Amino acid sequence: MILGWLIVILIAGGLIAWPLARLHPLLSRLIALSAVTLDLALALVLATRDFGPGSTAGGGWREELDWSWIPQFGIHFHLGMDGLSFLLVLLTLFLGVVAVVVSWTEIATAVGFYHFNLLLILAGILGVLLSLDLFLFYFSWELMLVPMYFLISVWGRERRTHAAVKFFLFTQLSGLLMLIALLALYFAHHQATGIYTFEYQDLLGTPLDPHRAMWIMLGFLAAFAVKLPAFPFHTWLPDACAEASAASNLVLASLMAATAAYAMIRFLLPLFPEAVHTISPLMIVLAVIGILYSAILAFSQTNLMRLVAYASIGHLGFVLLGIFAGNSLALRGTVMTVIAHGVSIGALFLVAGAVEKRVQSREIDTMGGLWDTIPCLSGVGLFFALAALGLPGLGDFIGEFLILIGTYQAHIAAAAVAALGVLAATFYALRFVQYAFQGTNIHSWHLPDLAAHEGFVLGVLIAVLLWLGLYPQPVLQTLAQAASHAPALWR
Amino acid sequence: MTNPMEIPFFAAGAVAVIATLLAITRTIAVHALLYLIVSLLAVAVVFYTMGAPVVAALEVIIYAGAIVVLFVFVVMMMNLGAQDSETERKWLAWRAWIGPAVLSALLLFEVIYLVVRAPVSATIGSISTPKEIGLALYGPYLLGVELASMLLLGALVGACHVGRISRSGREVQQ
Amino acid sequence: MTAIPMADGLILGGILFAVGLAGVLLRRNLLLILVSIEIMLNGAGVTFVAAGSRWGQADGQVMFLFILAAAAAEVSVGLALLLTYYHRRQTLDADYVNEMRG
Amino acid sequence: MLRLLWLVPAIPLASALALAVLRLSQKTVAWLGTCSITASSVISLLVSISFLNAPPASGAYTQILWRWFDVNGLRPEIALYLDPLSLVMMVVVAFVSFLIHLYSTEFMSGDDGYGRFFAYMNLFVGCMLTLVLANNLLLLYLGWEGVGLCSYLLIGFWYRDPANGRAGRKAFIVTRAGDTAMVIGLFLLFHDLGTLNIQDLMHRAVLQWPIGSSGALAAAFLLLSGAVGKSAQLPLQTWLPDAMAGPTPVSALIHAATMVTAGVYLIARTHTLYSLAPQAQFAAAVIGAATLLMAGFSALTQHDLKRVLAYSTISQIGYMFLALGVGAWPAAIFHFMTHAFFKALLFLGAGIVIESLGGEHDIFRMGGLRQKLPVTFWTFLVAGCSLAGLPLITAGAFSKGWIVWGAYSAANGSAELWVVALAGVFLTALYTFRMIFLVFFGQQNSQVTRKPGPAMVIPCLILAFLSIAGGYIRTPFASYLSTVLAWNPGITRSPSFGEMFSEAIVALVFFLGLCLAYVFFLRRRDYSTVLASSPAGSVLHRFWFSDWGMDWLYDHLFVRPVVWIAKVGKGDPIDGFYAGVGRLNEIAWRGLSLSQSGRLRWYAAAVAAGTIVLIGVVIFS
Repeated sequence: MILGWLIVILIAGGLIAWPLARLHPLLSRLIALSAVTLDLALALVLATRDFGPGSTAGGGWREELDWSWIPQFGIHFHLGMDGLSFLLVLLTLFLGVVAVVVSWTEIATAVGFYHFNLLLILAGILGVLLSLDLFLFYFSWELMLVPMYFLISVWGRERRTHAAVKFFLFTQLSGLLMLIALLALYFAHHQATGIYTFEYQDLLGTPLDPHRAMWIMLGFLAAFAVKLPAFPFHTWLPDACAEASAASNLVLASLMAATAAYAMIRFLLPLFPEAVHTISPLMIVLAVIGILYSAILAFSQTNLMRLVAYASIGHLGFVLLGIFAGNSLALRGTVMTVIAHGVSIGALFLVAGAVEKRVQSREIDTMGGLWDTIPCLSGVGLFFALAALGLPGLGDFIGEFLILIGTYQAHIAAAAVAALGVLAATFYALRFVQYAFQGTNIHSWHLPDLAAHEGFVLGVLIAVLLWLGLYPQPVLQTLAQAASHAPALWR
Repeated sequence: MTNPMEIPFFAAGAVAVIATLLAITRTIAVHALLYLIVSLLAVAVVFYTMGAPVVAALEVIIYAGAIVVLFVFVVMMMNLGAQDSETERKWLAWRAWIGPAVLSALLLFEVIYLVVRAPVSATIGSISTPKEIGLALYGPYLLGVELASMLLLGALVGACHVGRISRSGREVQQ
Repeated sequence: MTAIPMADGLILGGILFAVGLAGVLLRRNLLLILVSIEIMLNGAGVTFVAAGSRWGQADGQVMFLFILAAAAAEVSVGLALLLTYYHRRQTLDADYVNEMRG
Repeated sequence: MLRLLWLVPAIPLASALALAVLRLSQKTVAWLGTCSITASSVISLLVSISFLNAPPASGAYTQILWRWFDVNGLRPEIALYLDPLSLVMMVVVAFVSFLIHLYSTEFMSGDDGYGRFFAYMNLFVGCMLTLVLANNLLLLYLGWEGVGLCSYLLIGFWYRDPANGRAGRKAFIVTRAGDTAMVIGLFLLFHDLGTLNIQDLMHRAVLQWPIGSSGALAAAFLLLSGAVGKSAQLPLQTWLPDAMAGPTPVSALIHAATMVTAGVYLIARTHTLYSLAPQAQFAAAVIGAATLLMAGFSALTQHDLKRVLAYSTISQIGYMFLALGVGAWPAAIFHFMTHAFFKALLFLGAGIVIESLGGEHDIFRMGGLRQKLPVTFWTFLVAGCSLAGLPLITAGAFSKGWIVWGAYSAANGSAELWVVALAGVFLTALYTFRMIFLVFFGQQNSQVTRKPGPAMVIPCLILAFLSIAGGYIRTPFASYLSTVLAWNPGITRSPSFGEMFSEAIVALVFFLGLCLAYVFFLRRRDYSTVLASSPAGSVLHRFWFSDWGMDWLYDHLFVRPVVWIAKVGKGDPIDGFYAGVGRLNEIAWRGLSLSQSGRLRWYAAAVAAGTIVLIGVVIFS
């Protein structure tokens, strides 16, 4: 039941926040903030109840909710939570709070509609993370799409329409491929058993001949790879990030990627193990190319948001590598990377946004020497750049290390080349620091340093990254609980 | 030539075709309308010869009567003069004929080919009484009648609406 | 009692339709385009009546009645539009109307 | 007492955090920054004493702080491991750090990044101690990357000059290139041996890998790459001379005494692995020998005082690698210790010289500073003699003589390596005294504007004492270290001469170098100019001056292609495909919109034509 509440609170909060902005924008912000915070509190309650030290390490869904929705087609409103989805739900709500707080000063127009969209996206993400019914999953997947389109196209910069349409076309087209694949699976299951159902657990065992399984898997993979985004379907992300506001970039790059990675782990790997095994060499090659490619492109970007976007694609290349490495160490590293990437890349977007707010530009050549005038923000920027380049002791390192060490077990060459990607990350991370913060203050900027709410949010993000880097065991422990649903994956 | 209706049919048909051809080639609108009336009347005769007296009557009353009168009214309202017929003449240059003629000829060829290819020896001429028509209209075709009435109502409202805007538009122009 | 070959009736309808079509394509005067459309409808009507008469059924004539209704509606709205257009532009040139160009 | 071990790295780390977060006055910063290191070095001394008095039964003490993570058999801990080797490293690192921090309180005074400087420095010390004390390779890697980071931050400390930033990035990226190989080595070790705990690894390696097996070789070579990068050995040495862009205490601490010797420590720590991979060990010896010569020649041609010292550092670490490579393990660690003393002192002295001349780096514009800066002169001279190896007195002579002897007599030693080591001694004496003569003798060329205060002089004096006295503990040092790191004598060969003979030759070569330096750089300066301007001489001079053209090579081989690719790829070539799809759609759209002419009769004709075609299809098909 509490799972239902998680989603309902967000949607209700959005619906209330929208009209209230007419009275006063602050009301809208407060409602949105309290809705997300309440959700986060609920999730933390779950943490102590289901995943705390007292809880048993046994399997099963820790929370479950199953209502009949459209029984004629075998569609249920079926939510369930295990360790994997719990971690990502927590990440989503945490970053959701961050996004609302950061928007406090950044968003000044159409405040109510903004928060409505933001909360609706969060609800969609929770839906994706919790669905155990593939129709509900698809529904939530598409639910994220339209509000995101608005976030880009209404609150974006100059070329926002182009970016928003590009985003929409990529994700919508790939989503349609997934719909076709989903229906194919649905009918294949009916053919085999005579039952029409979208139920995850039932579809798991659907017998498919290899050829058909491959095509269906490719349909799902298309949607997930575009949303992740994986090389070579990544080009919408830099364009979108270059135009959208920092908070939407946080949602776009950190959380949408999390849903895609989650969907691959939850659905793609268990549903089509053979097909995934067949295609994994190709995906590993793509992942490795993507890691190096995006690192080099990030190095050449002059737009701060684009630079971070390419950095994000690089990290997601590691995620892809971990998913298809076919090794449980790598898979755990993947989840770790998804979380740490969400925090560190999200924070880099926030830093870029904070810089942009001060110098009124995203172009790197308008900056330089900012350390003279905004040392705190610069130091924070340095910290997150270091996290992005995989410095040991911070969250990203643990994830990438686990992925690489896991990949090494099966694909030595891939691990070695991908390790070069960690080196390549140094190029752009240091360039980011150099050109934005160091050097001479040629523009003679005199700017206000971090405001209290910015400092607080970024400080919390720093603490989280340090915690993930120095004591990731609780996360990995919680993840271990997910093992029971697809034991072959996590062994 | 045993059939008494065959001669009137062909005669009326010929008249209809010739009148129609003349109607579409006139440069003066009123002349065109006059030929159109001739054509319609000839078609009415054709209907009669085919054993459809009711339809023939309606053709005369509604087509040649009501509709063409509408046209005439409009032509009157527009005050077309010699200048207009001059431009019409220019528009009807020989080059303008080619495309329509070819297309129509092709269409006609196809129609005739279709009709001739299947040697139908059947003939026509069975008379349908008004009663039969009425029974059909208010029996199986009731829905169609209702739809037609809706269509006419819609046309009425639409014509009124468009006409009103035209008046206000003219007022604005003045 | 009467026996006109079926084919002749159909051909007559066809001729009328084709001539009407030629008119539609040929004329630039909107009024005469409307006239030509009436001719085409007539051609269709002839065909219907001929077919209905062939089978001795009333249906062909019923169809003609519907055509009649459609023609009446079309003419009334068409002429109203034509008048509006004429008042706006002071011309009936169909080629002058290209506001729907893509 | 041993239980306090965790405080040794923890105190500097905590104070780094405090310095980074809090806004403090310069005085507080100096107190906090120095006291933390003082506390850390005092605790390290206490821990050492208790360790020496009552060594644990196993010969090592492990303190597990917490389990880092635990997945599928990969269970690294945050744990410290104290044995004689790490004890030596810890004490030297902590103590030298303390002296240099003390020096920095005065050296950096007035700089507007004072707090930042001490935060970075403390962070460095914390990371270095973590590196040294780590009980598993992953934690060691954490410290390893942490010191690399601090090196980057401190080289680019004066961030307003982009050149400093460039030097910092170069250092970080070049060392990280080595680290990448090292991390792959970690993957390999975990994959083959199933753990990352260093001691377990060594046990399992011995059990699992026969000598010369491919696994051991690959692992040893990969770790060696990491060590080569960090310790600025051939072919990754190019970053260290540029790293001199940082403040001088940084050069003293990071780029002379501690961080750059991390590679030596790594190899010593995993020496078991290298004895399983003799080829890799021999490669280390060759790399060391080649580096010590190349860097020695380069040092001979530099104008910048700090660059001379940088090349000298590379060269001396080359000695340590040579010692590691031939199996003279304790000699390498001993040389690390003496080198930490005298090289730190040389840098501190250089810092005083440069500061007192108002930022002048060029040794040819110095001269005659003997009278103006007497204390600095004497301490610098002591350190220089120690570096060059003045026999019998200085610590450097003891350690270097030991290595030279090892190059001949230890397991992998040979007469060739011995000759190379001797040539190195000659070069070292030559460039050291060239520097000393040019800076402190001759006429005075520039004005002394600032005299060093006590906080700068006292560390110099202490280090000068250690540069002399450090050498006399060689025998107890060797016997103490032998429990974990024993000299690996050549078994098969019987040496044709003894250790005393080797030491005598070293002394002879030293004096030869000294005399030549005296002739060329003090007595008859014109000889050296003539030599340098002769055709062959000028080519060699330019070649050596530019570090044997390695920078040029790397620039053309790696940097430019990558930058070029990045520039070409900026617009994302993959996006070109999607843009092409979009363009195609646009063309189609334009084509179709042409048909939408807005002409009524055109549409009618199209409908008619369509009808005709359709009917035609139906009829004629």
